[in-house]
Amino acid sequence: MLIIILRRLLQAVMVLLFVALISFLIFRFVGNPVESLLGQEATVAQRAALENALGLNDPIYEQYANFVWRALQFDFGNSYRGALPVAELIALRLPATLELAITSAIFAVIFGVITGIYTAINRGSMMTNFILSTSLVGVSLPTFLIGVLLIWLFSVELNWLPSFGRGEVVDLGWWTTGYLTVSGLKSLILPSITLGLYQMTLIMRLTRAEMLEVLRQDYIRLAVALGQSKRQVYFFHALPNILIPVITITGLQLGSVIAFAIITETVFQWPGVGLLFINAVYFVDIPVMSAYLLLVGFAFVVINLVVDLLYLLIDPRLRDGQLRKEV
Amino acid sequence: MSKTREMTAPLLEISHLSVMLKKRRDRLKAVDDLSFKVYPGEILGLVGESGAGKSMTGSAILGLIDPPLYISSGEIIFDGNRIDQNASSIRGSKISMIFQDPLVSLNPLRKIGDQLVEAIRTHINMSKAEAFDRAKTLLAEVGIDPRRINAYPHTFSGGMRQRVVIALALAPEPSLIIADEPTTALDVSVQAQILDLLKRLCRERGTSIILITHDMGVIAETTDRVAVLYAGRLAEIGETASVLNSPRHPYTKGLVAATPRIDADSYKKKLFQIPGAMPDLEQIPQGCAFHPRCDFANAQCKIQQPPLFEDRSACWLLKDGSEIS
Amino acid sequence: MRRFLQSDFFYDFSNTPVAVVSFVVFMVIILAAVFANFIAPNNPFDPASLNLMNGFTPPMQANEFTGEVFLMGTDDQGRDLFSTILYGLRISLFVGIMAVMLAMVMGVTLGLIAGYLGGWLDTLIMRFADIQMTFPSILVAMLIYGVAKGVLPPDLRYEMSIAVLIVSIGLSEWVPFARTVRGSTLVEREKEYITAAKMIGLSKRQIMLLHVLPNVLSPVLVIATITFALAIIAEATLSFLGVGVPTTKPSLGTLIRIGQDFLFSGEWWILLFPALTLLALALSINLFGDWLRDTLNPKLK
Amino acid sequence: MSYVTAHQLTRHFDLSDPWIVRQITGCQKQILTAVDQVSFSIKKGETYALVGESGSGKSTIAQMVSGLLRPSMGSVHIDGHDFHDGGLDAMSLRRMRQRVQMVFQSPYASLNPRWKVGDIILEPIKSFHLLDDTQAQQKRVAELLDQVGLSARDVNKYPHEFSGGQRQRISIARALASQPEMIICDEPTSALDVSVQAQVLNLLKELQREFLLTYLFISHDLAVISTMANTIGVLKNGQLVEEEAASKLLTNPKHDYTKMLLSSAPDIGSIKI
Repeated sequence: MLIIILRRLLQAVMVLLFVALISFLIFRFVGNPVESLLGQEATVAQRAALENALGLNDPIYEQYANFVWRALQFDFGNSYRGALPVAELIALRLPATLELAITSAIFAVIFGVITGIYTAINRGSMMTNFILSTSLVGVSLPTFLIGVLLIWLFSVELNWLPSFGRGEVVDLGWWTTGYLTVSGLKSLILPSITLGLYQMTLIMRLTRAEMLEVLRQDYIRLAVALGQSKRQVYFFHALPNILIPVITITGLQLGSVIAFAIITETVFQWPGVGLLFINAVYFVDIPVMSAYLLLVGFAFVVINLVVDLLYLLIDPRLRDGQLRKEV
Repeated sequence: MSKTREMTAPLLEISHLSVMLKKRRDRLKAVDDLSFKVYPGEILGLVGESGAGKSMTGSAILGLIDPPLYISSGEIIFDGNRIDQNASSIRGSKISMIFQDPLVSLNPLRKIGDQLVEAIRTHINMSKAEAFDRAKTLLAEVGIDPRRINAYPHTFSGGMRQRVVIALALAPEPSLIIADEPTTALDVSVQAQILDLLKRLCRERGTSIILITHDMGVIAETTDRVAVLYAGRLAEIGETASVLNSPRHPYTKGLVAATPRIDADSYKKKLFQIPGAMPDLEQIPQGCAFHPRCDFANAQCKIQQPPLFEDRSACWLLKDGSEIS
Repeated sequence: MRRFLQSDFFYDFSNTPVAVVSFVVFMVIILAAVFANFIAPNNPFDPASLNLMNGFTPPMQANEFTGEVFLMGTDDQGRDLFSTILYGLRISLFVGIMAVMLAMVMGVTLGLIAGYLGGWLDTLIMRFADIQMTFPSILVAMLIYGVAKGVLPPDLRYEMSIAVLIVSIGLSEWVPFARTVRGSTLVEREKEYITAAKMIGLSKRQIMLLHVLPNVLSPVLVIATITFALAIIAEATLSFLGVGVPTTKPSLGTLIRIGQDFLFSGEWWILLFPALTLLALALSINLFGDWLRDTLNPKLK
Repeated sequence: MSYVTAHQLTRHFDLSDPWIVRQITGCQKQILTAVDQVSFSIKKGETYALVGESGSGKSTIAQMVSGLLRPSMGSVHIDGHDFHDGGLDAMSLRRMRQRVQMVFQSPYASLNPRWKVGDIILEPIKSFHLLDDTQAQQKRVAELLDQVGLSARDVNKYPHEFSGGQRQRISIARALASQPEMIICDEPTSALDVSVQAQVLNLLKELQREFLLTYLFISHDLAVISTMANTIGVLKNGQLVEEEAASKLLTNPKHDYTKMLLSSAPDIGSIKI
């Protein structure tokens, strides 16, 4: 068991280093740090001096090590625009994105898992067919379009909910939250649904597929042959077995919700890191792009690690380190 | 022995059972007008080649037939009650089942004790603690150390897992167990142990067993009576020794002769072989399904499906009480 | 052909109304895009044919200045929406098809290599895929797009924008192909016909191309269909975010972006018609892909 | 002089964790010895059978004899040559490949489902450059199909159009196409039904007589082996525990394990009247 945890940790570090490498390569070779700091009119001598000062003439692996070291201290350099430290920019906007992501992830997981199990158990019923075809419409509509349509309906036509921004937020010093005010909560509803809908359909389809797969297994057939009730079959036998894939996809979706927030934040003018990133892409603001990449990578690695550890709790075969050989 | 058996009432009686398969444009007969009885305390073998309909018959008894398969006609009577319409009341409690592959017959995420307790309490009203004790007794009975009751399935070998599956099948105290190829996935040495266990349970508990297999050797060594299926139809049924030693149906005869025997100089001889192969469901010929492969087939065989003669063999050659040679 | 009409595949198809309808809708959209120059009343990419006076004409109503009538109305610059949608479809479909081709060729090749050769090459490819998988494709596409913008000289950025878009989407979607192909390859590799091929001395390359490849392709078809829908949506999304195709040659996404600006002021048609077209396209592909997957994978029945 | 000589054949498999994980956790290397110093020899035109339960190493031996798996220790010589003898040039290696062919267990997995039967059988002929003329190739394929009891008209069909037994025949025809001297039969009938199994076993016997083929026959089924083998080797956990002429081994087994196998094998001949 210890071996497995160690192996996972090792993998996590490797992944982060790899993401850091890409992020570094973008930072170092796509952007031009000197030009961004000095502007176009600088002299050759000024440039050379700054190149030396920034360590741009050092061996590449040393620069990479430096980059990682600075990243570990949350130093991602300055934004090309406005020359603010990137870390500060991100810290300012992270709460907005995280609150949006968490709200929509909870929404997506709860509804996704419930409808997934429901549609697997009640195959062929009217309700199932309705949910399944609606979900296909959901998958076929781009996120931004859902957002626009929701705004049109609930903000413009019905005027129930705000169409942009976070509403009033409470400043807790290191964190700003919209959970504590009515307008903040109201502002969360439309963006969360927009962001969560696509994830919800994915979670639903996966839960359904897994449930159907498990229900085909011999131990389920045996349980049925032994006369066990539907309730016993679903909850005693099937549910634990779909937990692993469902947790995996949920974890992955949680991560991608953060990144998907780019679109939702643009539609709703939500002041989060996604909006920061999209502006960085417009203006080729490389330090922001590379820092954002690292941030998302870090979120994924952490989530994956938690998912892996959850596996160990659920599956006794993994605890004994056996599954690897069987597969 | 056969005389006394005829006197007692059968535990299970299947009459004119047909199972159809709905396949795109067609309706195919997977099991065709099958009738046989199972008496208390006996092991009945269902033998046949793959696709002969033997597993499907087992599933039909338990009411485990799902679309695109469906029972189109016939009756299944268990202990005096018709169960082909509603099997769920007896499913598991009076009749239980053992599947082929023990590696996938147990829920990998549940302790075997929990699975046993769940199976026991489904049919017998008792407290968790009582059920737990009973689970231990069952494990001991199938030859597993009861101290391993809290182990997970993956810590057992294939043969041991099949013992756990048998304990699960025994949990509700059934009077009939349907064992579908219970040893096919196991090594021969383990197979012999499992078959011995099944025989012992049948003898000691008086449980009837329907043993579904493709292996004539297993039939010879385990069963009291045997039913030979061909293309979804009953070819021959009778006491195992009688069927194997003096088969009355040309198919059974061929099957017995084609089965390799452990014999010091059999490598010098050629095996008897039946030409061709069993037809797919789409291509079952008119008349006797076996006639294209049969050396004795006559005009009638090609037109009319033979009934069961002398409660033994479905072959036109037996119509006049004559023997095949 | 007769054999195809009698096959189970065709039987299933013709007996599934959803599959037939979605296929027909998809074909109509494709044909409309291909023959846009014959169907469209005017060419929206030609600035000479535009009349700013026609701007904001509602559908099926005469313009108050020029008296012209447009089936789906016009946008802010007076472009006929129906024509613009047809021409926009062309761009969307072209980008989608090219991106899927790129993703497919790349994914199948890498998946086959990883699965058959195994070893460190497999580890390298699949680790990379794992890492990329953790980033949603739209983010990967944006990153590639951003990088390309940074690398390309400014005067090329505009001309290359469609190529950049194709590469961005293509590179962001190769992983599902690679994973599936690798998975099937691992299964096929252990099958005995591969051993038989080794026994007669075929090279690894021959075995991979002649024996493994034909047997791993059928799931690729399903993924390609679904990816096609994803790619079209990705293109629309990127264009909507303003990083896709230029507004002078609007794709469906660009049109929706333009439409969004006028939605709240009452010009609903500029958004609605492109959005409906996009929905019809993506939905028909997804429905067809769904059916295809169920049919090719009998286990799910 | 024996046609095949296996000398002290041994194969290890490394099941350990990666090096770095072993360093951190302090675990030892885990080596599985699948085959442990197995020696045997087969005379030309005879059948040598290896019997054993799952995990006994019989398939690993088959792979080493076929030249697809390199032995960790020991050697296999076929007609005096060794696949893994570095001195072999490409020509001799090709010639060796051609001599040894294989018939497999699964009638489903052993034929490429996307290839026509004619192409499947033609492939070895092309690969070994046995015939270059298209017409001669067609004739040869037809002849091979006829030899295994199929029709020459079947060349344009796909494997899924055949039954399990017919597919095994196609597999045998493919093996014969190389004009081999030896065929390794790896459980060739264990996926077949009894009546079809008899056909395939008989076919293998006929072909052996006709072409003086040498067989290495792998099976878990003593009854099948007893109808095929001149000599039987009994494998247990990678070791050869007993080896004897078939007639002696089946009537008078020496090793306890052989006795146990014989007594547990289900045998239709065991029925008492």
